[in-house]
Amino acid sequence: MDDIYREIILEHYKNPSYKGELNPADMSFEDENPLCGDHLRIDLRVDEAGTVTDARFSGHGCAISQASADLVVESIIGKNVEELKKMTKEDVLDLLGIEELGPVRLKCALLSLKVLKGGLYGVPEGHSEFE
Amino acid sequence: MDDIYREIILEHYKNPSYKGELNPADMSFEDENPLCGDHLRIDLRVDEAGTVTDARFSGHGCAISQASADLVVESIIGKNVEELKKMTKEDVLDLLGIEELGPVRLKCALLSLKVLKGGLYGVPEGHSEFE
Amino acid sequence: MTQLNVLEDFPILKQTDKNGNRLCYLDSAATSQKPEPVLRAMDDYYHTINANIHRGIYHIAEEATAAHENVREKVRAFINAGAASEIVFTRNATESINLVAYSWGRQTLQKGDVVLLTEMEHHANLIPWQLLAAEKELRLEFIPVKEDGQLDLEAYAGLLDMRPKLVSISGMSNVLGTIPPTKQMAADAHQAGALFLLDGAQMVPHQKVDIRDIDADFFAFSSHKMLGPTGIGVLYGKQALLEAMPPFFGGGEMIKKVYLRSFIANDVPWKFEAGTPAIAEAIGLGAAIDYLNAIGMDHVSAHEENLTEYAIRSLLTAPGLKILGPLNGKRGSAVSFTVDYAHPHDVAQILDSENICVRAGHHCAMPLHDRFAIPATTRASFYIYNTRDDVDRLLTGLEKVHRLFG
Amino acid sequence: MTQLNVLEDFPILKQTDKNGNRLCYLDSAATSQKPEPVLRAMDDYYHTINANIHRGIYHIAEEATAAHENVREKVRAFINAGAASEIVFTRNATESINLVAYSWGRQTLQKGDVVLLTEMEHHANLIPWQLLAAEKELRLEFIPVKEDGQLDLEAYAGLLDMRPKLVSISGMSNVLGTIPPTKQMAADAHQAGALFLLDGAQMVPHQKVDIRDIDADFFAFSSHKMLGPTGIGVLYGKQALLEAMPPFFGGGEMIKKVYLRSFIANDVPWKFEAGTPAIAEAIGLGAAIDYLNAIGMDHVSAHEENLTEYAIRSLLTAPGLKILGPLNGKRGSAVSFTVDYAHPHDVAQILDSENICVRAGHHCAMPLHDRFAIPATTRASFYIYNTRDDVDRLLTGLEKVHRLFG
Ligand SMILES: Cc1ncc(COP(=O)(O)O)c(C=O)c1O
Ligand SMILES: Cc1ncc(COP(=O)(O)O)c(C=O)c1O
Repeated sequence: MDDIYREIILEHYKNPSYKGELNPADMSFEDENPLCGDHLRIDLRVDEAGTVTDARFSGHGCAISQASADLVVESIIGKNVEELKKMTKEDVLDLLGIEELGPVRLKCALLSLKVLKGGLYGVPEGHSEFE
Repeated sequence: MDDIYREIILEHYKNPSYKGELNPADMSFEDENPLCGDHLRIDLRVDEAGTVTDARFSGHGCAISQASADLVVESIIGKNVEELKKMTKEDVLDLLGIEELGPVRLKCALLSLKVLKGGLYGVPEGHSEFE
Repeated sequence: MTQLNVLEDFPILKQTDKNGNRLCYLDSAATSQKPEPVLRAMDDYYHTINANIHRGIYHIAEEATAAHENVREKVRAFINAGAASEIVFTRNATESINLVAYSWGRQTLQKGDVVLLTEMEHHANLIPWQLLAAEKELRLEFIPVKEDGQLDLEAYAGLLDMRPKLVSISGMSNVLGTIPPTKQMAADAHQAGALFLLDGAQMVPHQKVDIRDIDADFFAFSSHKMLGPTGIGVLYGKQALLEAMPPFFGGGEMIKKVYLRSFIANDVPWKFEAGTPAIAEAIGLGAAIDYLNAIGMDHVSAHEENLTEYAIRSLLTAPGLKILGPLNGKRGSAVSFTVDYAHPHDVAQILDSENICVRAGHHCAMPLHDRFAIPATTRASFYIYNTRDDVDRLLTGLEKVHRLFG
Repeated sequence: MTQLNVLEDFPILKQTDKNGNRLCYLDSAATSQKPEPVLRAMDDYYHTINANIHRGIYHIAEEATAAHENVREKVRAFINAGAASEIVFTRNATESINLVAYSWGRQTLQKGDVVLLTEMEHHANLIPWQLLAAEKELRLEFIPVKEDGQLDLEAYAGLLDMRPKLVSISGMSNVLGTIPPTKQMAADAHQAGALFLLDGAQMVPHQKVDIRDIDADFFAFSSHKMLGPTGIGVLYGKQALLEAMPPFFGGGEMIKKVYLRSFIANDVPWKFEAGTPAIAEAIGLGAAIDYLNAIGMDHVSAHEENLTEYAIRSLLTAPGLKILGPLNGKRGSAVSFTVDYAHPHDVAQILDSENICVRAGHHCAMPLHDRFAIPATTRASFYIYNTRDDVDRLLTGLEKVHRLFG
């Protein structure tokens, strides 16, 4: 199972290129993986045509989620927001170069996608809050 | 298991000697076996000294509970009410001539004792009613 | 031939008593026996991948999680629900109905609202509404049961004029064997603005269920009556309803995020599954579904119909015997009866002396017995492992009862 | 020698992965493995006396009923409760606590009442009170956890001045291993006029419990953490309390008498056990208690203390590793830690590649992790089948993590 810690993942985890915040940002989305408390935020700058001109991620998490965030953010710069909505789980796994992943770690890998999609589509249903 | 249907039980079931009601009675107790809906009532006449001068049972139930009621009622006539309180499960099984009985049928056999004791001591706890 | 032959898978049924009589188990409406593949599946689970689920990263925890969630999908397919997320695991059918009463009922129902049940409900589909009615001052109304054991559907039409908020009925009476026209009744309920809860405890084991075709809003059943283990049941609820309902039990798994004084609930179905689930039992339920699917639910029904028809025909030849519920037509395989010379307890006890297991009592349906003005009945109920031989033994046993008490 | 040797009874622990590494199971705080006698007991039950209980007259139903009720007595003796009727079977510890919240809590607690918990509670002993607090406008207050993982007992004394109606705490933290002075805390709670609920999910598997000596009013635990099957748990409640509480689930078994619009509740404990219970699971729990008794709970504790002491000593030699909770003194065998070079998820994943099972995450105690300002920990937890060899393997595994991430 440790073959999932490929060079690419360890590299992007240890030396991320897009970790940081954009201030100001045109769009900021955040979410977490409640399984482990990992928190991820993605800031986007988007031009009038809807193209992502810059992006950064911040927060904390495991190697998989952090590397995934770095790779996803890298991949979306230059794309149109509408394109982002079409991004799939497979796209992210391709970026990571991983073929199989247990269900828990899949959530780590896909946290960046969840943040992005959650932000673009609005909060999913079922988020009732109690206090 | 059908050796519990001894002659004595079949006889007291088919031809009970004390089935009926006392009108008026000095004391009337009733209860049921919720497992089968069997219902038993025992009427007593008691003199000033507290001696049971007459008794009858009514209601419906299986052979065991009916025979038990007939035998129990027979046995208490002439006894003092205080003595009745001391009557035990073993006393009833002795009357029936049964040594072993499954838990469900034991409830049948002891329904008459339960009616008697419940009446003499008041309704046991736990009888909350909802509507 | 509609007769199944599965005895090999049920070694318990080969047990003999001291007189050499094989165990004749006629109490499947209370709980079914379990075939070997179901027991093996649970044993295998404990021997190979036993681990707590959902949060584990190590491989056996992942496998256990996958196996558990895979059963959700099996259940979905088995009753043709729309999505696995509509399948909530509970302890039993009773808990499933209580969950609806506590979560949906307490949120939705208000003083004076009508909940419409039937006179033949199992206590599991009666007491939860009595408890809620006491709390919320609801009105409980009842579709009458006719002398022949069928629901009075004309009365139903009239009762719907009261605009009940919920119609909650059993899909098959565990006493009478009655099978109401659930699809039509659900449509009528919806027409009148009510939700429709179907108690499927006696349906799912015995017939093919297409819950989307019936269009019930909630559906409850137990594993232990359908060849599966004790300790697990199912609540099906339409996705939108489940999502709108408040959580019921609080604890692990049903949350996304927890602070000291507030929390964010998890998505359905996990929102309703607090704490460590009945994992091995889910695996067992999955194996039971596989087993039933391998036979085919159509064959299960055909086998039972054939046997029930034979049983009723045979029983009606016994002296002083009266069957409650429908004598013919589509009906379930629970056959309750009285004999005019002996109490059901005595009947069951004598039958037991012949190693024949029947149930005697009110079968958790006291009001129904009141309705028929009898304190108790004797019930024989059949499943895939029963044969005509079992029916013949029942009849011989009843002759013995007659000899002793008649 | 305080080291037990029971591996023979746990064949799952002999499984090896593709590299020949034996399964090193260090996640017993989540769920324990099950010894053969427990699995055999359930299998035997299904193979010989499987039947629904309580109402059956035939012999296997009587035997099943007796076996089931016999386990109630075993549980009573195991925790030294006063009477078997104080033992209510539930699905798990979570349900046990929810039962108290719904039945006792909704009846008793009123707007403004204080419920006192701790910062280290498992979600199972937190969310039920949050739900109730939302409904009844209660105040939740929390005994702080000190930096060393111990409860702040001075703060407790102060919080009792608020006259809470209930103090509800865990007898052993599933994250920190902390064991609070429950007996003293119960006495203090009573002194202040509060009831005392003890979450025993992590106590009962690991130490001798005398619930009458502790004098808790309610006590909750799960079978699956104490060598027993999933699907069953226990609520202990003092007789008078249980009797005064309203029923919770409605259905079969919990009634004495039922009419269409009202019912008379059964006696305790059955009043709280609606529907078909987890019968086989109760049998399994009984076998687990027999198994633990045969070893002796004193030996169980001694084995674990010895191992935990060794584990903590070993772990503290690992670079960048920090243990949460008490480092010495009486503490439980759950050891949670962080390493400063890797996320718990990655730690667990790498360990899994060595066939070592540890848990990573918040362990259903998010607020506690907030308290220590860390999102997650890695937890190793021990039970009777673990040995020093397991600890050594954990350490070797952590070295690998360090090589990759350090
Ligand atoms: C302290 C504590 N309380 C309660 C629970 C809940 O147990 P269950 O999930 O079996 O209901 C756990 C289990 O993780 C626990 O550790
Ligand atoms: C019609 C019906 N509903 C509900 C139930 C309750 O099932 P359980 O006891 O498994 O919750 C039964 C079982 O007897 C039943 O026959």
